[in-house]
Amino acid sequence: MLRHITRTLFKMVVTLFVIVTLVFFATRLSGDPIDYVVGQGITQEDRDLLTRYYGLDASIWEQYVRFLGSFIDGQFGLSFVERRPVAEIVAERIWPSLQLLLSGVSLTILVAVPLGILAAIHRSNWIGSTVMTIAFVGYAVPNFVLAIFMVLVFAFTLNWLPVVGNSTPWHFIMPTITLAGALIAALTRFTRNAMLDVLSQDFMRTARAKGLSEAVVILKHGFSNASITILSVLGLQIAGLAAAGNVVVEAIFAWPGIGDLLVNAAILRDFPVLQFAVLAVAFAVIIVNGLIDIAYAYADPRIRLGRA
Amino acid sequence: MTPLLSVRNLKVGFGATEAVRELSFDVPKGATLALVGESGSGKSATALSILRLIEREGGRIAGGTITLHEEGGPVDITALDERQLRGLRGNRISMVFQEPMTSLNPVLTVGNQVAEVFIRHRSMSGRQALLAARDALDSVRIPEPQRRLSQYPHELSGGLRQRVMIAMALACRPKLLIADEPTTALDVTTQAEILSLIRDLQAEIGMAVLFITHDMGVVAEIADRIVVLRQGRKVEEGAVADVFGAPKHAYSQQLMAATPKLGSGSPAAPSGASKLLDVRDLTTRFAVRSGFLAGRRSIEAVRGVSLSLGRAETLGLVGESGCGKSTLARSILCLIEPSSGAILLDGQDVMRADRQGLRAMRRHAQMIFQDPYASLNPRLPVHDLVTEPARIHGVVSARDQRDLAAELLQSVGLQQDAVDLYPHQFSGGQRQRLCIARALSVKPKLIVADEPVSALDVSIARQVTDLMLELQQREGISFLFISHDIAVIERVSHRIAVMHRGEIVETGPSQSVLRDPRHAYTRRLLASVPRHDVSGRRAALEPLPAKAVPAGPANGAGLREAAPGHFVRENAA
Amino acid sequence: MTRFLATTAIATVLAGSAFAVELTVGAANVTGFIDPGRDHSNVGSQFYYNSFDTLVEKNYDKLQGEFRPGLATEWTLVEPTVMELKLRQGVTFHNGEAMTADDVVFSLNRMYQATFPPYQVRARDRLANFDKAEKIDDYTVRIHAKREEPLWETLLNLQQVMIIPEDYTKGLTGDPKVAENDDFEAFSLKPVGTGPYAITQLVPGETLVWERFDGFWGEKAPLDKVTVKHMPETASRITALKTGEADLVTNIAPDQLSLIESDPALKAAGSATALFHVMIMNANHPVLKDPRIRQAMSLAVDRDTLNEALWLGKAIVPASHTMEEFGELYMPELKTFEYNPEKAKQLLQEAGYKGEEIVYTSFPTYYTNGLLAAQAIVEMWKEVGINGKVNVVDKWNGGDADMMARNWSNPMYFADPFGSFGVMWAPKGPSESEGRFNTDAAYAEAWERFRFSKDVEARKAAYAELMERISQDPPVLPLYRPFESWAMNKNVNWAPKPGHIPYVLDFRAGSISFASN
Amino acid sequence: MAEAAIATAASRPGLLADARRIWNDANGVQRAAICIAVLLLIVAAFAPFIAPHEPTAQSLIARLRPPFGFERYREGYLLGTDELGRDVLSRSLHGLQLTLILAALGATIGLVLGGALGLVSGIAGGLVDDIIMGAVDAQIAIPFTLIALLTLAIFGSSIEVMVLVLGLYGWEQYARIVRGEVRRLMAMPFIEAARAAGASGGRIAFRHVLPNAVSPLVVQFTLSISNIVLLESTLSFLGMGVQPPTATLGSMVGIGRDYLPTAPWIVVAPAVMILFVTFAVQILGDWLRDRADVRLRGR
Repeated sequence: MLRHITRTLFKMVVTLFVIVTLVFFATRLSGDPIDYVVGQGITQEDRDLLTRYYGLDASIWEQYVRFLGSFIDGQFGLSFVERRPVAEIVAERIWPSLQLLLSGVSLTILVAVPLGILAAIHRSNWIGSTVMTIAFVGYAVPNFVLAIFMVLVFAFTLNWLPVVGNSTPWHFIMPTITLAGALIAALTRFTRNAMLDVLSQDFMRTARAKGLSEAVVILKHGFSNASITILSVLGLQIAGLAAAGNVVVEAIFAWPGIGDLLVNAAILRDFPVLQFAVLAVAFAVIIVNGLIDIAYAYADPRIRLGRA
Repeated sequence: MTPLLSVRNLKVGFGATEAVRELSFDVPKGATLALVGESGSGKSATALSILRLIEREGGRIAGGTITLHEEGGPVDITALDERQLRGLRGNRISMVFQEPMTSLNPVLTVGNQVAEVFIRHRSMSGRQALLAARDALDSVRIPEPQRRLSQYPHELSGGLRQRVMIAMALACRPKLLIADEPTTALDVTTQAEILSLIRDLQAEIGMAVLFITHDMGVVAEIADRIVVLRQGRKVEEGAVADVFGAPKHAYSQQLMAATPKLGSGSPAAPSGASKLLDVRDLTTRFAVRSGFLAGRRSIEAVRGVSLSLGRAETLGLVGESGCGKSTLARSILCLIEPSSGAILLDGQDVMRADRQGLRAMRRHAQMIFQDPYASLNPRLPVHDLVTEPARIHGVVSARDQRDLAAELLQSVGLQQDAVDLYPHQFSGGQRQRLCIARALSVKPKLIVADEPVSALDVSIARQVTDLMLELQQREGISFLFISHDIAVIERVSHRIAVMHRGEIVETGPSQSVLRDPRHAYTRRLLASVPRHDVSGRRAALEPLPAKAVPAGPANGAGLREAAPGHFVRENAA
Repeated sequence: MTRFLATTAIATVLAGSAFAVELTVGAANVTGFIDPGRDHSNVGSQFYYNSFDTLVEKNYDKLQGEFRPGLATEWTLVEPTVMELKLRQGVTFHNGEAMTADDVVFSLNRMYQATFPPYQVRARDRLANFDKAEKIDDYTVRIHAKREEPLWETLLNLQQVMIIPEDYTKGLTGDPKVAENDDFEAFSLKPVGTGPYAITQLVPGETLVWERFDGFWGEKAPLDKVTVKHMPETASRITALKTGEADLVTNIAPDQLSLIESDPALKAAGSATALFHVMIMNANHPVLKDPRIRQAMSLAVDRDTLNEALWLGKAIVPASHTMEEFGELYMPELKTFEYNPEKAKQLLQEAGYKGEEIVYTSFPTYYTNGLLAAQAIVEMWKEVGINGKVNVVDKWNGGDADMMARNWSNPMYFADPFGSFGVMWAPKGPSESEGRFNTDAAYAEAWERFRFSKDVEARKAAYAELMERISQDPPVLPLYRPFESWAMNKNVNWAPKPGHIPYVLDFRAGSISFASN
Repeated sequence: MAEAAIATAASRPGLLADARRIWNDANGVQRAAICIAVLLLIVAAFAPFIAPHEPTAQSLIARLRPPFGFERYREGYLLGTDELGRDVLSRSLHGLQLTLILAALGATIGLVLGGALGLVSGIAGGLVDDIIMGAVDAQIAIPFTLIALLTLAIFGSSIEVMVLVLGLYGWEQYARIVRGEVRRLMAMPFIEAARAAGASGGRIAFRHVLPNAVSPLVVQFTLSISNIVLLESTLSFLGMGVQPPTATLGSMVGIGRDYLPTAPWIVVAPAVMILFVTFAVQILGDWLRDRADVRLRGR
C-alpha cells in the first residue's frame, strides 16, 4: 500500500510538472504580456523599459528557471496586473470556488442518487421514464442558459434572490443550482445505469430469496455495489463538469473564484497568476481523484484485499 | 400422505412466450424431487415461481396454484402478498443458485450475508446473528468458520462459496430447499462434495429438496423422484429407479441415451496409425506482475508435457478447471508461445518455423472453441465466416467461396441456404457446427477442440460429438479433444491424457486408463463422476494424498509405463 | 421575500445621523491596484478622487476649468519657468501623518524625476516639461519647468501628481530612507492619501471599500462607508440594483436605460463622456498607404446613424477632435470629419482600390458598443465598396505592422487638447512610435506652437493646422463621445460632474446626497 | 427463447429495413428524439436556403424588434431582430449549421486522433501503451473546458483554433475505448480462431477487431457531439468562441444575455436549439449504447 501511494505521488508530481511546464511555454508563445499589462499606445522606449522591469527581456530558459525558482519561496512570483504575490491571489480565490463546488456536489449527490435509484427500480414504468426524460433535458440545458433564465425570473423579475457575489447563504442558491443542474442529470443517469447493472446481478436474487425487505435488498445489497461504480465516475465526470460549470457560474454570478481568475489571467496574459492557478486546479483535481481512487479501492473489497 | 408442496397447472409466461405450461407435480416431505430438462425447458422458471421471484426476472405466473402444506394448513403461494412472501423466503423455503461466484454480494462479508438471515427471520441481534452464522458455516463443513465471517466472497473458492450459499439457505432450517443447478458451475470433484453435503444435511434437517438440473448423472446421484420437462411441459414423472430403468417417454429415452455415461466404452483405436503430432517436453510460462517494483514472477501453466497423436486418432485431454489444458491446446497451435520443448506436426517442428512455416502449419491444424457464441465474428455473414481459413490460405477463390460455404454447411448438417445469415441467427449447437465447418474448410489434418460441447445441452452435445466422430471416419482427421467431462472424453477418445496442475499425470488407451487408473488424481476424478447407477450411491470421496503434486523432472520423464501404452507419473502412484 | 437581502443604504439614511450611511456600488470593473501616479486607465480613474488630493483643485461642477486651492492655498509664478506654491497647513494623511513640503516634493518628483519605470512612462507623455520640485520651507515648494508652461494649473490638477505620504511609502519595503521600486509596488495595494475617504479594503479586481476619513482637511465626507463591488455582467448589475444589492451601478449601456426608466424605484444619470471612441487606421499598411483609401474608410462611416442606433442619439458626434471641456480651445467650427459615401466611392476609385480585404479589429467587450460599432462600420464600408472584415481579439494590436484598422479610445486625461489629442498624436508619441502614424518636420513645428504658445489664439491656429493635416492623411476617425450612464436607487442623488475626467466616482461633500422620503 | 426472438428480429441487413427496425424499437421519447434530430439536420443542411435573410445583414434602424405577434414587430423578421437589426431566425439557422459543423468536425478529429492512439496503444502494448495511457491520465487530470478556455484565450479565437480545440475534446475517451475494445476483442475466441486459421495481423485488425469496436465508438461519437455542442456553446457564451459577426448558437446566447430583460427573443431561439440538439443527440446516443450493450453481450 505504501508503495502504491509513493508511486501515485510520484506520478502526480510528474503530471503536475509536465502541466506547468506546458503552460509556461504555451503562454510564452502566445504574445507579449506587455501589450496586455500596460495597455495601449506606449512608445517603444517605454515598452522596452517595462519589458525590462517585468523581467520579460530575459531568455525564455532564464525565465523558466526563475519561474521554477519562484516555487521555492512559496510566493510563486508577483502578478503582472495586481502587483502582489500570486500565492495570495490564488489563495483568496480557492475558498469561494471550493465552497461552490462543495455545495454543488452535495446538492447533486443528494438529488441525483435517490433519483437514479428510483429510475432504476421503476425502469419500465412512467416514473422511470419521467425521471430519465427530466435527466436528459437537464443535461441538454446548458448551464449558462439555466443561469440566465433563473436570474431573469428569480432576481430580475421576482427580486427574490441576490445575484452578485457570495456574501450570504442566499447567494448560494442560484449558483449552486446552476452548477448542480447538469451534474444532477449526469449522475442520475449514471446512478440509474449502475443500479440497473446491479439489479440484474445474481446476488440480488439471492438477497430476495432470503426474504429480505425490498428496501434492504435495494439499499444494502444493491446500492452498496452500485456506489462503487458511481464513485469511480464521480471523480472524473464531476471534476470535468464542475470545473466547466464553475467558470460559467463564476462569470455570471460574479463569484470571486478561481475559474474567473484563470480566464482573466489568460486574457490579460498575467503569466504568473495563470501558471499557478492552472497548477492549483490540476492539483485539486488530482487530489480529488486520488482521494476518490482510495475511497473506491476501500469500498471495493476485491481491490482493497486484492493483490499488491 | 400430503406432499409438502403441490404445484398444480402452473403456467408461467415471459412476455408472449410461455415458459411453463400446465405443470403439476408434488414434492413429498423429506424427499428429493429432481426437475430435469435442457435449457429452455422451464425448470428454472418453475423454481423461481415457487418463491415468486419470477416477477423480478420479467416473468409472471399466468395460472395454477403452488400450495405449501404446513402444520398450520395449506398456503397458496401464488396468492400471498409481498410481506407474507418475505416471511416465507429464506425461512420456510430457501434456494441455492447455480453460480456461486455471482450469487454472493461481493462487497459484503460472508458473515454479514449469513447473519442477515438470522436477523431477518429469527429477530436476532447483530452479535447473536454472527454467532449463529458461524455455527451455520460450521454445519456446512466450512473449515475455520470464525475466520470466514470477516472474509469477502472473492476470498473463497467456488466450492466454499457454494457451501456459504447452502449455509445461508439452511440457516432457518427450511421445509423445502430449492437447488437450481447448484453444482453445474463446479468442478466434478467439488460437485461430488457438494452433492454429498446436501444429502447429509437433508437427512439431518429432514427437509425436502427440489433439485433442478440438466445432468442425469446428478439426478441418479441424489433424487428420489424425477420430473422430466421439455419446453415447459412435463413429459414424464416417476421414481428415479423407474425412469432410469425404463423411460417411457421418447424424450426421456433420448435424454438418457444422449447423456454420456462413464464406462459405456470408447471407439476402437485406428489400426496402425502413423504419428501426426508429437509434443515433447512442452513448457509454457506466463509472466505475472506481482506489484510495483517487485519484478515479474512466472507461472508454469504447462510443465514438461509430452504427448503424441496418430492420424485419424482422438486424444482426449481431461482435467479440472485451471489445470492448464487450454494453455496446452493453444501452445500446441502456437497461439501462445511455448517457453520450451518441441512440437512436431507431420514431422515439422512448428516452434522453430518461420512465418511461412507457421502459416503452412495453420493450414493443417485448426481449432474449435468452447463458447460457440464468442467464437464467431458477429459482424460477418456465414459464407465469409466458414470459408475464412480457406480464403486465407488461398484454397478457394472469392468466386467459389459461396459454393464452398454451402458444401461445408451441408457436411456439418446445416441448411445450405443459411450462407447469408449471421451468427446471432443460429442456436448454440448450430454455431458449434459452423465452427466445425470453418475448421473443415481447409481440410486440416488436426483439429484441436477445446471443450467443444461443454456449453451445449446434452442432446445437442451428443449430435456434435457424433458429427465429429463421423468426420473423423470420413476425412481421417485427428482430434485433440479437451474436456473436463471424463464421460464425454471416454465416448470420443481412443486415448486419454489426464492433466493435473500443468502436468500429464496419466495417459494411455482410454479403457486402460479408465478401468485401471493408476494415479491418485485419476482415481479421485473417476470417483467424483456421478454414476448412472441408481441402486448403489457412492460413499464419500477419498481425499488426495498430497495437496500439491511435487513437480516432476522438467524433461517429461518420470512417466512410468504401467501397462502397454499406459503411462503414469512416477511419484504419485 | 426581499427582506433577507442586504440592507441598503437607503433604509438607514432616514433618521439622518443616527445610523451609519453606507452605499454599495456595483462596478463593471474594479481596479487591480491604486496608485494615482502610475494609473491612467478608465477603470482606475473611478477611484482616485475620493481618496487623493491635488495641489490645485478645480470646480468640477463646471465644464471648463475654474481652478481653486487644493493642497496648495496659493501659487505664483516666481520666474517664467518656476512656480512657487504655499501649502495648506493641518492636512493629514489617512495614516495620521501630517502633510508637509517633503511629502509634496516626494510626490511630485516621483513623477518629474521618475526612476520607477511605470512612472517614467506616465511622466514622458504628459509631464515631460517638468524638471523638478524643491522644498523651500515646510509649507512652501517650488516647481521648475524646462520651458515656459502654458498649462500650469491643468498639469498640477492631474491625477498623476496627486499627493502621497513620503515616509509611509518609503517605509513599505526595504530601506525606509530610500524610495525603491518595491515601495511603489507595495503602495498600490495599501494606498494612503489625504482625501475625504480612506481606502480600508482593497481586494484587487473585486472589492474596494472607502470609509470616511475624519481627519480630512475639507468638508467631511457625506458617507460613512462605500463598498464598490465587481459586477461584470450588465444584467447582473441591473438586477443587483433591483434586488437592493447595490445602490448605484456603473456602465449602463443606452439599450438598458429603458429598463431603469420603467422601474419607479430606479433612475439613471448620464453624460457624454469626455473621451472619444475612435477608429484608428494604419497609415503605413501597404493596402492603406494611399491617404485616399483611409479618407474613404472614414467618409463611409455614418456616425450619426451609429449614434442613433447604438446610443439612442445620446452620444455626441464631433466634427473635429474637439470637446467643450477644452475651454478656450474648443473649436466646433472645425469640420474635419464627415459622412460622404459618394466621395468615399470616388476616392476609392481614384486610389485604385481593388477590393483588398480591410480588417477592422475590435476588442470583444472593452468598449461599450465597440463590437457592435465594428460590425456596423464594416457593413457601412460594404455600402461604398470596401471589403471589410471584423476581427475580434482581446489583444492590443495597434503596434503590429499588419494592423489595418481598429477601435480605440482617446480619453481626455486633462481638459486641454494636449490632454486628449495631444497625448496620443504627438510627434514621436505613442501612435507614431507604434508605426501607424507619420509626422514630419512641419507637423512637429505646428505641434510645438500648439503645445507651448502662451497665446491662446496661436495655440488654436496651430491646433487647426494639425487637424487639417490629420484630415488629409487620416490616422484616426473620432466616432463619438459615448454616452455613459450610472443607474441608482431613486433616493440616491448622484450624477457625474462635468469637470471631471471620465468615469470619476465623486462622493465628496456636495456630490452625493439622499432624498429623504 | 431469447435466441429465437433475436433470430426473427434480425432479417437481412438493409438500410431501409434497419431504419424501420430502429423506428419500431424506439419508445415515445426516442421517436421524438429521432424526429428532432432529423428535423434539425435538415434545417441545418438547408439553412442558407431556408433563412429569409443574410445572417449578417444589418438594419441599424430596426434593432431589437420583437418576434411576430408583439408590438413593434417588423414585417419579415419572424423571430425578431437582434442588437444590430439582424434577423434572429436567419442567424439561428446559420448558427445551428455552424454549431453542428463544428461539432461534427470536432468529434471526427477526436475520433480519428483518439481512435488511432487507442489502436496503437492496444495493439503495441508495452512502453508505447504506457506513454499513451499516461497522456490519457494527464488529460483527465485537467478539466477539458479549462484547457479549451486557456487555449482560446491565449491563441485567440479563430475558427481554426476552435476546430482544433473541439477536435481535441474527448480524444482520451476514444483512446481508452478503442484500447479497451482492442484488448477485449483480442482475447475473444473468434480472434483466436482467426489467428488459428492463420490470419495476418492486418486482417485481424481490419476485418475482426475494428468492425466490432465500431459500435462503442459510434456511441461515444454521438455522445461526444452533444458534449461538443455544449462545450462550443459554453466557450462562445464566455466570449471565447467563434467571433462576431459569425453566429453560433452559443455566441448568440452569450451576446444576447445583456439584452435578456429587454429583448429575450435574441436568446430564446438559439437556447432552445441548443437544448434540442443536445437532448436529441443524448437520447439517441444513450439508446445506441443500450442497443450496443445488448448486442455485445451476445445473447
